[in-house]
Amino acid sequence: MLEKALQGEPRYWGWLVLLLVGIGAGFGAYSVQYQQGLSITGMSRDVSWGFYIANFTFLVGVAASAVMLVLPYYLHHYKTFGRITILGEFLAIAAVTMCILFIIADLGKPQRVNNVLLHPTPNSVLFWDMIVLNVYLILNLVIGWTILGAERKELPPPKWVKPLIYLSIPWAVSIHTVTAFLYAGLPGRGFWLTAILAPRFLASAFAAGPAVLILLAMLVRKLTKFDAGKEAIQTLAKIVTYGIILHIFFFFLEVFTVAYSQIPSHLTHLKYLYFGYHGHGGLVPFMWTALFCGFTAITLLVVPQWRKNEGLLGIAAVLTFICTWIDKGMGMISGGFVPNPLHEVTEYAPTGLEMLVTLGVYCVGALVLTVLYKVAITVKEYEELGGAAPAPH
Amino acid sequence: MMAFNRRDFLKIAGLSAAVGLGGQTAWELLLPGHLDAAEMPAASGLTAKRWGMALDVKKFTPAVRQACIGVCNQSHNVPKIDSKQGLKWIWEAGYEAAFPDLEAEYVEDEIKEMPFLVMCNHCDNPPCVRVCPTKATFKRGDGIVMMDMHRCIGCRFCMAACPYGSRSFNFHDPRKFLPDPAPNKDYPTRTKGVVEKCTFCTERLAVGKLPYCVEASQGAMLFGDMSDAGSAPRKALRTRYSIRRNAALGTNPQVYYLI
Amino acid sequence: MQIKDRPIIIAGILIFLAIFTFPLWSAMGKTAPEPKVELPKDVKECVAPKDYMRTSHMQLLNEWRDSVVRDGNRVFVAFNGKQHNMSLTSECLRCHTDKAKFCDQCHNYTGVNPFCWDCHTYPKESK
Amino acid sequence: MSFIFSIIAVTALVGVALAGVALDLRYFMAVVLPYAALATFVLGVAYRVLKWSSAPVPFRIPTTCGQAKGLDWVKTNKIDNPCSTGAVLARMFLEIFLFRSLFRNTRMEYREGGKVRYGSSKWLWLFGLLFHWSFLIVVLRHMRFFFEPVPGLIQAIEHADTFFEMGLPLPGPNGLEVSLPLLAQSGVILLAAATFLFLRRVVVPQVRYISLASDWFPLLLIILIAKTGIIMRYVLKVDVVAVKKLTMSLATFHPALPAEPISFMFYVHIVLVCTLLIYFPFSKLMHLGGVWLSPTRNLVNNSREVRHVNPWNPEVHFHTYSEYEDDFREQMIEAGIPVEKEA
Amino acid sequence: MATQTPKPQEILTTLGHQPPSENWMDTKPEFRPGMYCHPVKIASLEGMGGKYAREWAPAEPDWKLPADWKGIVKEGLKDRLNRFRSFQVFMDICVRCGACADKCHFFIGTGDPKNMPVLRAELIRSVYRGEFKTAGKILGKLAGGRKLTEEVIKEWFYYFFQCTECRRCSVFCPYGIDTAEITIIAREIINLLGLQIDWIGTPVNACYHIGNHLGLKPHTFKENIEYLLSDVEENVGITIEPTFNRKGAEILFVTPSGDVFADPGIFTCMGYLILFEHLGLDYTWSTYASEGGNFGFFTNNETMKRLNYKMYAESKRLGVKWILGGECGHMWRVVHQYMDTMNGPADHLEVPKNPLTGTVFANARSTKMVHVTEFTADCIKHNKLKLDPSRNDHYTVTWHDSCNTSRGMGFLEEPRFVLNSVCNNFVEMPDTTIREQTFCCGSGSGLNAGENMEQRMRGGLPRANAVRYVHEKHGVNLLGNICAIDRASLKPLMDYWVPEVAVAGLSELVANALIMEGENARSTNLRGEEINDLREEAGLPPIDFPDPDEEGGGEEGDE
Repeated sequence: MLEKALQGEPRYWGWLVLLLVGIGAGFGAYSVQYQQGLSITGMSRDVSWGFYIANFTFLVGVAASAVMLVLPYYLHHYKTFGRITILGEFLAIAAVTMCILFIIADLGKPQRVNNVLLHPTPNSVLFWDMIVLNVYLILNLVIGWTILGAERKELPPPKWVKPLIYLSIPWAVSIHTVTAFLYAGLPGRGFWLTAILAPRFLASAFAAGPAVLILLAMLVRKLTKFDAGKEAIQTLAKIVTYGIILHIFFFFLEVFTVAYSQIPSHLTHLKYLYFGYHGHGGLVPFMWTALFCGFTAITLLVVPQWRKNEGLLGIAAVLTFICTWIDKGMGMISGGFVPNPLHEVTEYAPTGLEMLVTLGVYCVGALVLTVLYKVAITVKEYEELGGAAPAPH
Repeated sequence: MMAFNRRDFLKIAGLSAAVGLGGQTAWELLLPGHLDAAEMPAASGLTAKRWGMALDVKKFTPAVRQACIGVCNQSHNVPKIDSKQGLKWIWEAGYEAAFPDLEAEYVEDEIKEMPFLVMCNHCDNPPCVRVCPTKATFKRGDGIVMMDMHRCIGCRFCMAACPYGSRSFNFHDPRKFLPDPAPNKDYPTRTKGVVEKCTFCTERLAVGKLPYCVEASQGAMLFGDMSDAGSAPRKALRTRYSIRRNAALGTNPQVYYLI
Repeated sequence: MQIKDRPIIIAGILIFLAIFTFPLWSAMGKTAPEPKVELPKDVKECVAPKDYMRTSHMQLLNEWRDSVVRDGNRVFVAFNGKQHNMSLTSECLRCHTDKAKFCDQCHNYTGVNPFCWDCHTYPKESK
Repeated sequence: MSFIFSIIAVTALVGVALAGVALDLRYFMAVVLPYAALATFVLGVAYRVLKWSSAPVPFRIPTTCGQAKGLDWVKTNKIDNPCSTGAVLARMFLEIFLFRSLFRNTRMEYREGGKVRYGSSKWLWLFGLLFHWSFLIVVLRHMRFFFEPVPGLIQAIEHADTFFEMGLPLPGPNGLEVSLPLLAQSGVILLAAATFLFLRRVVVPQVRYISLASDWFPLLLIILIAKTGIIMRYVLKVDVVAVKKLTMSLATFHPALPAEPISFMFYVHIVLVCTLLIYFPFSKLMHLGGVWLSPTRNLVNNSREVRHVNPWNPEVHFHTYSEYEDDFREQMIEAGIPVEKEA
Repeated sequence: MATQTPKPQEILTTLGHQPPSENWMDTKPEFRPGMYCHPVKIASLEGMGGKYAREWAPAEPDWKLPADWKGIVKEGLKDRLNRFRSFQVFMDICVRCGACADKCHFFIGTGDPKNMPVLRAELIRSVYRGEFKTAGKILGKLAGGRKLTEEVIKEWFYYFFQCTECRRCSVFCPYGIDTAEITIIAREIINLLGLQIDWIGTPVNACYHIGNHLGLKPHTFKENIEYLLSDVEENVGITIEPTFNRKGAEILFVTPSGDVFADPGIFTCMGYLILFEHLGLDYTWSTYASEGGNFGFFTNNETMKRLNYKMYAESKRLGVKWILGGECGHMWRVVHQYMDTMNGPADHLEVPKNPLTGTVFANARSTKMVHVTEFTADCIKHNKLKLDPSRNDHYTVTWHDSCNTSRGMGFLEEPRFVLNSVCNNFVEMPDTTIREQTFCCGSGSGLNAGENMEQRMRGGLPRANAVRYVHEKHGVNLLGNICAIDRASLKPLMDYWVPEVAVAGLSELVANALIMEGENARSTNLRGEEINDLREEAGLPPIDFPDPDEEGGGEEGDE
């Protein structure tokens, strides 16, 4: 089926070339990093994880969100999602691919990455994260590809995928839970040391992922003959509504616990993020922007007339994306490291090269997504429309 | 001992006899089997059940502190990088930074003003070891939390886990910041991309010597087996009040500060 | 019968021949210099028999590396009962004093690039 | 039967090599045989291709796998239906280096109710590609044994191929230690891909049915070559310097066995490699040369535009119009069809 | 004979693709009625100067081979190895990867492992090894070699007349090994022994002596066309008077003779006539070169050349400027890949130029022969045709790419462009069954005889299966194509597997949609079927056509 990705209009090829340019730039920046070490990043002794891990964390959420399509469709036989489940699964593949690339980009010694397998260490959450992410990638690849292949042949999918699909549902939850455990189990990092971190991650994931899917579905409808359908998009919108509300709600649970208890090692991080701490407040405007976007999105989404207006829905989806991306992509990691356990403040901002590497990884993800969507949509288009070229008139 | 033993030799000898190989050929094949070698710790090495340290804070003068830091950096080829990407094995920290959980508005002036020498606490329950995905950092039988630089993949999970900021990452190639040749040619430098930290000078203990800093501290640092009630640190701790850094986290640090 | 593409095919065959015999004719007439390994003058025996060291020294060093760092072993009791300090820089280089005249000779000859020296230091090289 | 025969044949080869070591035929195995093998290989391949080239291509018969060049406004598939020499080169490149045709592969499924379905099936393409490319890289890496100093390109390939560190000594078979700090990925991929191709032949009934000894034998031979190579690199170490002294003596035509002993495994390896080289020109492995000469792939599809000449265009009898008119003149006139000669 | 053909369900339930346990060299073909063609008639073989003409029957044990048959075959093989590089290379380089195995329609339809292209080639390759190669001579079966025996010849006859030279396997082969090429040569070799099938031998003889495969003599040929024209007059209201053997015409038109003879080809032929009339083309038919097809292609390349000769010869005699060719598959493979080489250069002709649009067909610069579909496409592109595609609204059309024009030419977009211009409902079959991956009708390369009906229905199974898929999914009821053999063979194939689907040539659909000056109400199509009946069947509302008895026809019916 991959050959479908090799046929396309100039617009399609142009987009691929653009992505390849981005990938090239990212690769170039990474070569510099490979030569110079992570010194080219904005990371430091005190903020030892930065943009790469932040984006990794965000994308794990996007990947996990595929379950929001898989679960209603396969567990509750919600037929409306039948047409777009594959879009969710393929988005997950692209997202996990980016996750893995971000981890590799973040390693000081990528050439030793085999060591994680050669010296398996069950007491390390990172070891489990490696396992859940790779298995999730394989699960989605196998399930998505097999079901699409069966659809293309108009045959029922083979029986063995059923158990894999059921497995993929808790597995999606597991990837984000285990990723939250990377942070939530560390002594001395008060910002992360909270049981609600995993639920928070999941809530923001179920807001961000479906929001991305809504935007992708709208884009696909615009660019191709494949229409996800109004109902499917509206159901996604409802999921986003609940997701973003829960995201904000969980955030306030955290705020209450920290602010009411007034324990400094927990409180100072929030202070730093939202008001600045010891004169450092680089993230303050972003964090308020995120909150503003979150509230605006909620407003747009809870009012049914507004939600049903696809223009406003699109805006709400974008706002949701911005809100959750700032939350995880900027606040979550830096917020945990600043201030450090010694209550010293070292601020973090990504460097240009770091952002270029990040761009490259996003371009790889977009390339994977484009190729997979191209395949899926070509198959769907044929299935629904017969695939004949349009009349020349 | 995994590589060299006689049983393997015999197994291979039998195998090669079976395929009709003799003489020279068998010799070539079986060379590893002929290495009837053994590995062991040096007899002169210092041993303990759990190494630990007590710092008599008031004995430190600025010169002593600098001597301790200096000898450590020099002997371990720790490069001096003046940026937030620098490396620290042992360094000075103020009271509030060293003991943030013991925050008190009013404490003894001398304590409040004094810089403390801080380093890896060689915790009995080290979070850094718990999180390492490759066992590159591990706890030895004698309690020392050790780094295997050959195995570290540079994920920096340990840095996030350490509540003391004791770990440093080689953002740069350290040799760029060291004289050539390195100050101590008998001690390796590191490469860019691995994490490092204080090792309680395992290389010194192995040959019967105390850690460099202890030697340079002119008695201000007491080093010994914490499981031995007669050891120097234990004796001091019995008679003196001591504090530990962030002990509430349950890491059970093995570096005590005598107040 | 005139076959039009024959010259192209013959050219192709010649290219094929040229590529596959390249090692032969590029070295034609020359004799390749063999590595000149400078052996210690006063010491006759290494930590393991010579033939073993020739084939498997990297394995021994790997073993040493893990044994020292992870198990705290420092002493190697060799096949001949002699004890050695398990250290590349302070033991191996004690006899093989010049990396360039010992290690590099064969490593360069066989195109091997071990990364020992990324961290471990060595006395001044003779260039 | 052909399968068992092939297993016996490769096993016998190993036996021969071991016997050679035992009987001290090292000079023969490490000097005479390699020269003979290389000569057989290069001359054999050249001869076979030359022989093919002596047969003409009477007609221009490319398999067209896409839209031909036609009306200006019709989009041409220049590569799958090449309209110029450049396009043919592109097609050949994709075919030879990326296995374009195998990329199209599908798998037929026959389901109840007479449903015939075609699914995507790229495994053969993927593993075929991995097999050939890793084989090429392995061969290029071995060039370090034939040049002194080792050329930068070869070193660069080696460097890239051993990017990943192996990181630890693994306990190997028989308690032998398996270790080398640097893992050469191409060797492992080669073995894995060859094993896949082998298992595919065993497992897929249709492929098993068509397999001959000449299919099993080279595959087993290559698997064994890869295995002996991997064993020498990671398990039973070989004195690489001695090996290079030997290979350089061959390359410089001053053949001599080195003074240092070389493990028997090396002799097994080299006997197997030489067998492969000798076997090559007489076997299906000649697809290496044939793929360049396949007339369905290497011709431009422009026979309506440019006349293709058949050097043996046969002289034949034609039934001419005048003969035809002679046969039917009356009826033609009657039917009002113009004729050349009125009755 | 058709009575012997098993029911579709019988074929479907017994079909399997697992190879037997015994070695393929130990199995023999079973000459079961319905699965092979009759031997050539003595007169037909001798008419072309063929040797060893005799009475024989494939099912009989004794095939009465000539005394030195072994020498003839070996010599024939050797000769062709020297003359065809393709043959030599294809004999040597197959690695038996099996990529081709399930690509052959005969393998899919019969499950017979020797219908896997790789094994079909091995049938001859094994003899090549066993008789010409040292290893094969010594090791025999172990080296994949075997000796030439009568059984081998029978096997060749059975399997090389169970290959339609469709080249589908070649598309998937990593070395482009083309079983069609191997079959062509194998057939040449078995022909040397007088072994030929009648469905090929007799048309060849007729074509050579009379002018076309069907043996239509000049006056009959003309009468046939005139008969079609009377139908056109009735259904379209247009009178057409074409010319025959006219000197000085600008264009010579050549089409397969099937088009003037049998349903549904005749409707395609009407289509040409209407189209040319509408355009006012200065063209002529020829009764001498009255055959576009070339069954010589299915015998040997010398015969192919002898039959093909007439096109250029006649164009020269009549002094035309260029040749226009009708819709046909193998005719176009011969025209495209062989004609110029065999009988060219055609210097007496000019580079074809569409007199209406001025388009110069540069792609036919040397052959000087243009496909009617590219010609039509050019006319449509330049708005020279007034078309009403809604006239074909009762059809949901799918497109069958003919093997020869697809894989031996690359003629894929032109017919689709035309089709999209003349009908509104066009649905593609699955992409693994169209374009370069198209499936054969199962009856190509001279195998569309009557006695081998089971073989044909089995071979056509994959094509029919794809049609059934779009029929069931999208309600397809018409299978379009540009091949005379397709028109002749897809009809029984559809009747057998998907009876709801009719078959039509492209030009028929063009003529149906063509708005002509002076035409009638067009309430019937070229087949004389009432449009409103067809629309009712397709679930469409009827059109209010003016009463045909009243005057003032020729206006278009509006909804």
